[in-house]
Order: sequence, then structure tokens, then C-alpha cells
Amino acid sequence: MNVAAVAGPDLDTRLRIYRMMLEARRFEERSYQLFLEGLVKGTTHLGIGQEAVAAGFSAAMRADDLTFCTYRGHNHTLLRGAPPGRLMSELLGRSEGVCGGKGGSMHLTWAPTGAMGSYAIVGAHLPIAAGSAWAAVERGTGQVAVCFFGDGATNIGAFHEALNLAVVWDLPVVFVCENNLYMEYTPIGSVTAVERPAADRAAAYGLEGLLVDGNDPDVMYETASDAIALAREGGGPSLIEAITYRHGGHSRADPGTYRPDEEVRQWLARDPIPMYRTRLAGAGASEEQLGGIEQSVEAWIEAAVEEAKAAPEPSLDSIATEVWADGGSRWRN
Amino acid sequence: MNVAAVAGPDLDTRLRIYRMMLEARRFEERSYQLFLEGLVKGTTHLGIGQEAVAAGFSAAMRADDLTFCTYRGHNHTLLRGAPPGRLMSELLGRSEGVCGGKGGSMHLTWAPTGAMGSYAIVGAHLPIAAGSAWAAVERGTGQVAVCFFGDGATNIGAFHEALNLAVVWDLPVVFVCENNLYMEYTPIGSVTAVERPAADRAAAYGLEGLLVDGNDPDVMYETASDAIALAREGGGPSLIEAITYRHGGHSRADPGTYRPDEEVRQWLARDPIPMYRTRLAGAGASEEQLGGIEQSVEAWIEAAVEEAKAAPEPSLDSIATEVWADGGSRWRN
Amino acid sequence: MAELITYREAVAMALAQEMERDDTVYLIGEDVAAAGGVFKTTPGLLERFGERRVRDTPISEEAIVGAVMGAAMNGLRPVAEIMFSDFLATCWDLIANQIAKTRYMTDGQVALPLVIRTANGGGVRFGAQHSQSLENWAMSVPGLKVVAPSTPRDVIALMAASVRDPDPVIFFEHKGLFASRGEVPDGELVGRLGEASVVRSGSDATILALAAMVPKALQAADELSARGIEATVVDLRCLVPLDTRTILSAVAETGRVFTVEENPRLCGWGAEVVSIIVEEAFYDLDSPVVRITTDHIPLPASDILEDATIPSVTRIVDTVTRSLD
Amino acid sequence: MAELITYREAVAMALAQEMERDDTVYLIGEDVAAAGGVFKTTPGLLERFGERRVRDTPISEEAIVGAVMGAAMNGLRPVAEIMFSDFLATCWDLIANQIAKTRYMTDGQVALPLVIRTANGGGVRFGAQHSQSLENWAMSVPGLKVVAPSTPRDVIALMAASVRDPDPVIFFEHKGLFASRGEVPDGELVGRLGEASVVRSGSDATILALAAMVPKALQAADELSARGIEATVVDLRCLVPLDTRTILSAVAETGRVFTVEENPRLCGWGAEVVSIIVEEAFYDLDSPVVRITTDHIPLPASDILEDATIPSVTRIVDTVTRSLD
Ligand SMILES: Cc1ncc(C[n+]2csc(CCOP(=O)(O)OP(=O)(O)O)c2C)c(N)n1
Ligand SMILES: Cc1ncc(C[n+]2csc(CCOP(=O)(O)OP(=O)(O)O)c2C)c(N)n1
Ligand SMILES: [Mg+2]
Ligand SMILES: [Mg+2]
Repeated sequence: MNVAAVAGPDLDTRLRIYRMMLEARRFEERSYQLFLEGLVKGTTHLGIGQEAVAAGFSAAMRADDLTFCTYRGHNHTLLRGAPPGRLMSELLGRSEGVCGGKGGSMHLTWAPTGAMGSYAIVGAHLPIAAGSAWAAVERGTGQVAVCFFGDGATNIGAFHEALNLAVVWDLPVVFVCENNLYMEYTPIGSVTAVERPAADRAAAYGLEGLLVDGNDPDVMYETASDAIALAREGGGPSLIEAITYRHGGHSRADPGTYRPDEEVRQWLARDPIPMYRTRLAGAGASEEQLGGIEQSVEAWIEAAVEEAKAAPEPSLDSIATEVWADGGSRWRN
Repeated sequence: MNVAAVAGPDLDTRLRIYRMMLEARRFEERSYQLFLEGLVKGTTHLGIGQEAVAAGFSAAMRADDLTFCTYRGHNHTLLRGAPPGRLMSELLGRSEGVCGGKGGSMHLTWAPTGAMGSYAIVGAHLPIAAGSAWAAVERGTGQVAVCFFGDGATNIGAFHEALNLAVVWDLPVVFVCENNLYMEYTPIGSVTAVERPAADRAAAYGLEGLLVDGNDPDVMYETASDAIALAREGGGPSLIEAITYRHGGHSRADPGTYRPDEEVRQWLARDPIPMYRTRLAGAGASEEQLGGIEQSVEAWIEAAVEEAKAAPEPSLDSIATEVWADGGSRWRN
Repeated sequence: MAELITYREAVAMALAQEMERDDTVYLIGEDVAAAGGVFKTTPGLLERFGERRVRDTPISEEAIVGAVMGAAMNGLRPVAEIMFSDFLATCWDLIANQIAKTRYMTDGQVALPLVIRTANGGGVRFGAQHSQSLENWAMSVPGLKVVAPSTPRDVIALMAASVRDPDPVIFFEHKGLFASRGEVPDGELVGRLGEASVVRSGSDATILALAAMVPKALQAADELSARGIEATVVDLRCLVPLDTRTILSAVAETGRVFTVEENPRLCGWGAEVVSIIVEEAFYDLDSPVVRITTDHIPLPASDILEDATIPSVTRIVDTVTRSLD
Repeated sequence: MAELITYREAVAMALAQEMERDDTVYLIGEDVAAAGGVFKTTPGLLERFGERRVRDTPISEEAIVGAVMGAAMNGLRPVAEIMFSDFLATCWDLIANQIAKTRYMTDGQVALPLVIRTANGGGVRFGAQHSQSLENWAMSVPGLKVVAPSTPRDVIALMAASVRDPDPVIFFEHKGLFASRGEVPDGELVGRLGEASVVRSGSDATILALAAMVPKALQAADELSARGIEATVVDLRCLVPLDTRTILSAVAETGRVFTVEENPRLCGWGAEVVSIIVEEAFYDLDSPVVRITTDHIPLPASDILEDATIPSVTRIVDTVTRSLD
């Protein structure tokens, strides 16, 4: 990997990142429980195990930067500022949900803080993210767009088109491949012509191949900071491949049994949250500070869950709203 | 370029290649005249100047190999064995046309000899060619598929998907980018993240980047022979970038004025046909042999044109045929 | 002896039947092999037919569909799975512009005996991008045959017919029906494309339905019967070729027609069917033809909202009752 | 003072009008800038608005459409050209699954004020993959507005309305009309989406037409008039929003309806319009509604074949005459 070990940010930032990872973890654990309780319907794709990517990036982004992620995007949407109670409400299909219950788990969006959507069709959001970065340049806003996607997305056409356009137009967009080694059930290596699905292709767009430890929050923070700074200064896009692992299956329907036990064991041992806790303790964070964060996150998640459970079901009238900007859905006069 | 100068095949083969280039040239010159006479309708995209690619490859292919090309594919379709009179008839929209007048200039196909179609939507035929190669492997036919496309096609998603699949499945398909420096009116360099749109991307699929002189028929023949042999032996796909130039505009509507005079001049000076003639003369071909070929091609093209002009207009009954394999077009009972 | 199996199981049985019979039948798609399909519609096929004939692909829908097109040109009868029908949009050029038009453009030189199977439809709370009913997209493109079975038996019979068909077929499997059960007879089962099925007869009204709307229409017909209205229910099964004979004769017998369509309203298959009825059986009609469709909106994800959006038994019953008043 | 300009010129005039007015309006596409568009619909815009606002792209339709979607989310009002409407298939996921559904799925958080312009239709001998009339594809997807003007004046007025519209618009420019001429008044021209135009009035029949079928319908109406049949001709102009009021009132006045559609038959826009008429104006109808469409086949390339495939003036005249006998 290109970035072996980094100093990392100051302790305050690191504690913030620790808290972010914990929030993401608890949020997803609880959403899974609520799924088992029958309150979350449809499907969910958890990022448990991959929190370092989301936290490292979110911590490094400016408030008005834009995030584009996938159906495995609870963590990104949450950490970029979506209100947790309303986010959880969306999973429960409630009217207070960030999308009024219309989006669901795979389509979480919170535009007010730049969480510009979770995209459920693989690859589609790469050109969209590039487009938002193009608008940022033209309007001179200084925003950077960050686009997260899976290893599987590197084999779809939209990946190729977006990368090329972003480089040719020199756009402030950071493409981040969260390589968790699998697509749904199929290992990425079995269907990809190169070993590193993103990093080995960077040169095809004139970019440097950046391969980093996606389970190290400090590495992710530094990588993010560098790529974002480059983009903000007009240096154009980056393509980052962060190696990580999802602890569970692809979605709620998947026990993940296609993965070798030993592989799962090794990756569980590299769980970014306890690893980071140990590192922070070694770097001067007190047990009180760390424990304080943990307790506070427990209270935080309970409040979010309560809020969601108490939220009303959507009114049937809302079905026909917001197809159009006039608020309605009429297709005739 | 990877292949600087080659010995080239034996003189007989070289004379055959010379003849092929000449046939393609005359065929396209005459089709353009017929266009000006109002007999060819719609549009035409000429490959005048690019004949060395088509001739070098066609000469190196086995009779049952498969060719996939673009709307700029009169030359490939002709040189892979389509009957010239029927090919010209298709441009004139006549019933004897290879596609009964239904295809037109952009959709020339002559399946009996492996000219599996000219594809008019950029990039689409790359995965199709890969698929035909897949069937060749599974059926054990030993066929190789050769897929020609323009520089502009390297920026579309299907290029990426096809290359990756072909490598992962180890398919006997040769991808040939005819880089003529321009898409329709826009220089490829202005919209591409790398200098060599195909060769610089080969590594993204674990392939060697092959950049060759597309105006040198011997180079093209050798390159083709090597790539086809590799594919036939189970060595998988190749990606070849052949640098060449179209003498005219993109299509009949385009005078090509966006190109610098000096550039056009230089490339006209590198016209593969007179260059090759000189080379063959130096390599022992007699003026009689060369002149004989030239005369014979003149007679050949006149016969094709006469045949096409004399061919009847299609019957209106043919409109409703061949939507389905039962020969008809009924969508109801 | 008839066996009771699920719609989901019927998919694998159908594919196995055809792959056993014809060794040029291949299956490719994302997660179809080792995982047996994300909807568990293809389990056991890898084990039975080996890794050459049952093959996982990258997430490259254009390559998948392009590959089966190229393979069909060169001697195979391949079947591709596109995981959700919504993703047909990612390879629509290959389907609508290449596969559908090639035979015609080449004046019959190139045949494309291939099947694209895909999980279609809503009711499973997957939201707007994983729940669409898109049979009308395929129906609108000349050169594609379009199949959408509603029972396990039809899954097998029509899959067999599709695989054997010399033309490209888009085969819609309905997600909401995967768990439903039905009887299938022992032995080989081969249906015919283009035959609708009159699944219930009644003289007061004709209800035309497809896929997951068929059981709803049947249930509605039972409730209507309790109110004294006897409805004929036609399961169209196939949109291309379309069994206009069965449709028009049902119309002639009842004089009142309803479509039940899961697609959003505009340009749904029912629009076409209505236009045919109106052109050819106008004088058989006793009253306006009424289309019961999903509103012209994307599908919401929340269960409450989704259920109220897709045509329900209640909506069918109420609409028919009101119209016949 | 009114000026006589071509449909082709109207496109550039419309874009210039809007780009002048609003500096968040951008234009991107293949060859739109330096070359002025392959149909010469955008000449002069690069010179006038500079290379930032008028930009050539690679051949990457998904990136083009994705770019305008992302840009529309972030403060621009971008216009993308997709060179031929047939190529909408290459970026259909972005259009049908992303652009159309985003506002709804985000419950209104994300607005997408963008226009995708594209050259549509046949009659120019380009063959099956460069000649399709695909307004019905867009019409079938909830969340897209659909415009298809038939005159230079409407090109300008409706392009202005489309650019100013807060929702995504698919704007079909007809290739066969580019060279046609019409009057446009001086000064800014801004129309409204969703208003059909009654371009001719008659009491015997209503002919509903779109884009290149409008001049044909008008010519047919003149010939019918010579035979004593007076037809109303409605230029729909917009399929979404659809001006059902104008349609239904024309139906009420004439009792006889014909659609003239360039699309292949199945699930064309006319099917939808007929189904609306039959549901809502059934008792106004004096006779079967007849659809005059391209057969359900891909378009052949040869001029003779193409002309016999797309609805012609003769076919319209004959069909109407025969139906009214
Ligand atoms: C175009 C498309 N094809 C297939 C799918 C179905 N699908 C959903 S997630 C997924 C796997 C994606 O793998 P990867 O990109 O590695 O992301 P991960 O789920 O591992 O985060 C697939 C195939 C889809 N959503 N979109
Ligand atoms: C998907 C798609 N986009 C756009 C076009 C329109 N178009 C036809 S040819 C062409 C240029 C292609 O350039 P290149 O690939 O370099 O091939 P060349 O014409 O130079 O042989 C374009 C943009 C198309 N046919 N298909
Ligand atoms: Mg993955
Ligand atoms: Mg080129």
C-alpha cells in the first residue's frame, strides 16, 4: 500500500473520528436489530467493519463538500450530518424519515449537509459526482465531491466514463473504492482482470494508483485530506483504493458463508474500532475520554431509535407528492 | 510504437494485401461518387487512408474467423469476403444488397464469410465480439474474433466492460483500435485522459500495450498474425492501437476542415497504397504484377458498380420480413 | 404425479430441464453460479452442469448482454440473468438497439436465440430502483419477445419455450411471486409463447392481468363474485407475441374490460391492449375500458406507501364495482 | 417583425436566448462546441458563450448525462445533447433510474433542473439505429417531462420553457424537420409545457400528431378537405405534461379520433392517449379510435422501404377516409 503508516491528526480530531466510527457502528447494529424485529423492511446493506473509511473522510471534509455513496451508505450519510433519528426513521419507513419513507435503506439522502444520496445501481453515481464537482468549479464554490463505491463497481462502464471525464475536465472529485474483497457473493478477484481493481487502473486515466489500509482511520484521514486538498487547489481528481472488509454478509439475506473462516477471523481481529481505541489510549487519550465517548454514543443511539420508533407512519397522501418541483405528481392538465 | 519495422510476409501475400487495399480504396471512392450522384442515400463513413489495417488483418485471418467493425466498415466487410456487387447494392438500398436494403451503409453484414456486422452505436460491438469468442471456445471451433473500433470508442463504458470480461474469461478476441486521431470533429486528445487512448489503457486489463503503425500493411499483417495466433492457442485477448488517418471527413456531410492543413498533408504523404506499392516494387514485385493488379481491380469495381446499379429496388413486401426467425413480423396471433 | 413447488424453484427446474436437453444452453450472470443466484433461483445448476455452463460474471451488464448476443450469433443458446429488471436500463442499448434489431438489419443473416431473464416487480420494499415492472419497455421495442409468467408451471413451460425459441426473449420473473407455490406435472414441460390463459370465466366483465397482478385479479374476481359480479380473468403470460384472439373473444363475451397493470400508467402494456380492443372490438364494448395501474410515479420504499401504490385487490374490486354500477 | 428561420436555427437561437439570460445555463455534448453540433444546431454558441459554457465531451453518454445530473444538483441548469435519440439507450439508467426518480426518492430534497436534447426520428435513411422515434420511452418513465416540437417557433418557446423548468425535460428535436422553415416573432419567446396546439379545426375527425407527423397530418387534412372531410389537427407538442383538456375537447367535438405516430406500434404514445380517451370520453366516440403508426418493426435503411414504413400523407388520408365511410 502506498501509505504505510502516518502520524495522524491531532488527538481531538482522532477522538472525533473514534466517536464517528462508534456512531456508525451502533447505528448499523441497531438498524440490524430493528430489521430482525420486523421494523426495518426490505433490505439493508451494512458497512460494519468499514467505518474507518467513512469516518476518516467525513472528518477531513469541509461542511459544504458533497458525498455520494452506495446502498452500503448508512455510515457515510450519518457521518456527513444526517440527523440520526430521521435517518433511522427512514429505515423504518416513517414520515419523519430523511426521505419521508420514499427512499428506504438504499436511498438515504440528506442534502442540507451535503449527503447527496446513496445510489443503488452500481456505478451510476460516479458520473453524477463528477457532475456536481463540475458545477462546483463553474460556480467557484470550492466544494469537493467525494464518491464512494465498491470494488465491484470498478468493472462497470460508468466507472470508466466518469474517471476519464473527471480527469479531462480536471474536476475536484475524489473517487474512493472501498474494496471489501467481495461483490455480493462473488470474490472481486475472480471477475477482474487486474489484482487491484481500482489502483491498478488509475494509470488508464493518468492518475497515480493509491492503495491504502481502509481499516486505519488515521491513514484514511490523511489520505482524504491530501486528495481533498489537491482537488480544492485545482489539482483534479484522485482515485483511492481502500482495502477493508464487511464483517457480515452482503445484505440482510446473506449469512456470508462463502467466505473462508480464517479470512473472516483475521479481519475481525483487524476491526478498526478496538484497534483505534488501543492506538488512542497509547497516544494519550484517557480511559475517561474514551469511555465518555462510548457512553455518550450509547445514549445517542437510544435517542435515535426511540425517535424513529415513535415517528408516525407516512400519510398515504404523501405517495403522490414530490414527483415534480410543484410538489405534486400530475402528468396532465 | 512497439513494432518498428517488420520483415513482412512473402511476396504473394504482400501482393494479395496490395490488391485488398486497392479494392477497398476503389470501392469507397466509387461509393462516394455514387453518393454524389444521389444513388447512395443517407450517410457514408469512408475508411479511405485506413486500408492497411483492414487488409493486414483480413489477410491474416482464417476463413472462419469473425470480424466485427463499425459504420466505417465498408473495407472490413468487403475484405472479409462480402460480394462486392451485393455490398454496393446495399449502399444503394437495393434488394440484392447484402442486407436487402434494410441495413444500409452503417450496417453492412455478410455472415457467410464471418463479417458479423458493422455496428453504428459506438462501443456496442466490443462485448458482442467477446461473446462470439466465448462461443468459439465453448464449441471448440478454434475461431478468433477480431473487433475494430475507433479511438473515440475507448472512452465509452462498453469498451471497459468488454476488455475486462475478455481477459477474465481468457477469450480469443483481438481488439483493434483504429486511432485516426479524431472522433467526428473533435480530436481524441482533447477528451481523453491519456495520450494513447487504447495502448495506455491495456495495463488496466492486465494486457500489454501495443501501439503500431496502422498505415504499414506489413506491420499490420504481422501484428494481426501474432495476436490471432496467441488467441487461437488459448493465450487470450490482445488490445492493439493502430495509428492511422482518414483522408476525408467523418462522413459525407463533413469536409474535415477542423484538421490542420499540414497534418492532412503529412498523412496524405503517408497514404498506405502508394507507399506499399513502392515497397513492393523494391522487394521484387514487377511493374507488370503491380499494374496487373491495378487493372484487374478497375475491372472488378466497374463490375460491382454495374451490378449494383442494375439491381432492382426492394419490394415493399420485404419491409415486414425477418423481424422474427419465422421470416415475418407478426407480434400477435 | 403433480408436485407442489415454488415459482423460485421452477426457475431452476426449467433451466435444468433445458440445459440437460441441449448442451448449447449456457447460463451467465452475477452470482448465478456459486451462490445460486441472489434470489436463489439458480441453486444446484453449477454443481450439475459445471463451471463452464454456469458462470459468474463481473458487474458489467453491457458485457453480460453483449456476451450472450455474440454467443448466440456463434452457435450457443445462452441465457443471461440481469439481476433486477431495473438494471435492464444499464444495458438497454445492447438489448433495444442491438439484439432487437440485428435479425432485421441483416435481413435474417444473423439469428439470436437467447434469453434474458430478470427479476421484475415490486411489493418487496426495495424502493424505486429495484421494484419496477418494466414489461412495457421490452414490449415497445420491435424484435423482442416478452414473457412474464404468473405460476410455477408457466415458469417452466414458458422458460422452455423461450430457450427453444429462435428469437430473443426477455423473460420477466416476478420477485413478489418467488415464494408462491403451484403444481407442476412430472416430466418435461414445454409451453408455447403467445398463448394467454383464461384462468377464470364470468360473463359480466373481463379482467386482463399479468404476472403478480394475476393472483390479485383472481382474488378480486372471487370477491366480486360474492357481490354478484362474475368476471373472466385472463393471464396474458406473454406480451409479444400477444394473444389478441383470446383477449378479443373475452371482450366480445363480457363487453366490459379492465386491465390490471403493475407498471406506472403512461404507456403501460394495458394502454396498447386497450388501443387494440378499441380499434378492433369497439362495438363489443358496453362501457369505457378502465385501466387499473400503479400511478405514474416512482415506487416508494415504505411498506405502507408501496402497498397503497401498486394495484390492490380492494382497488380492483372497487373499480370494477363502481364501473358496473 | 417576424423572421423566417429553420428549425435547426431555432435550436441555437433558443439556447442562445436562455444562455444570455441565465449564466447557470451550460451546454455539453459530443461535438457541440467547436463543430457547432453534427446537425449544426449549435453553431456560434461556443464563440458567444465561451469554452466553459459550451463544451465538447468524450463519447461517454453515461458521463454526459451523469454530469448534467450532478451539476443540476449543485446549482447549474445544464443542457446535454445526446446526438441521436437512439443513444438514449446507452445512458438509460442515468435517465430513467436516476434523473427521473431522484426528486421523489429524496422527497423533494434534490431538484434536477436540466434538459437533455436529442435528435429524434426517421426519414433520413440512417437505418434502424439512428432513426427511432422514442418519445414513448421517456413518456413511460414517471419523473420525466417530454417535449417534441414541430415548428421553429415551438422549438424556441418550448426550449425556453424546458430550460426554465425546475424538473428534468427530455427534448426531442426531429431530424426530418431541421431544414423546415417557420416564422418566429422578434424578442424573447417563452412557451409553456403541457399545452397542445390546435393547428387546424374541422368537425368530422380529430387527428392527433407529434413532431414530424404534424406537417403530414396537416397535409393529409388538406387532402381530406378536398374529399369533403374536415379534420381537426392537434399538435400535442408535449407528452408530459399532457394536455388532455385540449385532446378531450377535440374528441368531444368530432367523435372520431386518429393518432399519427412515428413510433412503432406497441406502447407508442398514441396507445396511452387512446386509453385516456376511451376511459374518459367513451360516450363521445362515434367510431373506433384508429392508430396510424409505424409498423412494429425496426426501420429499414433504404429510402423506398423507409418511406413506406413511416406513416405517410397518403396512408393518413386513406385510413381516415376508409374509417369514415
Ligand atoms: C448495475 C447493477 N448491477 C447489479 C447490482 C446488484 N448488486 C447490488 S450490490 C452488488 C455488489 C456490489 O459489490 P461492490 O461494488 O463490491 O460493493 P459492496 O456491496 O461490496 O459494498 C450487486 C451486484 C446493482 N445494484 N447494480
Ligand atoms: C454511443 C454513440 N455515441 C455517439 C455516436 C455518434 N458518433 C458516430 S461516429 C462518432 C465518432 C467516433 O469516433 P471514433 O471512435 O474515433 O471512430 P472513427 O469515426 O474515427 O472511425 C460519433 C461520436 C454513436 N454512433 N454512438
Ligand atoms: Mg465489495
Ligand atoms: Mg477516430
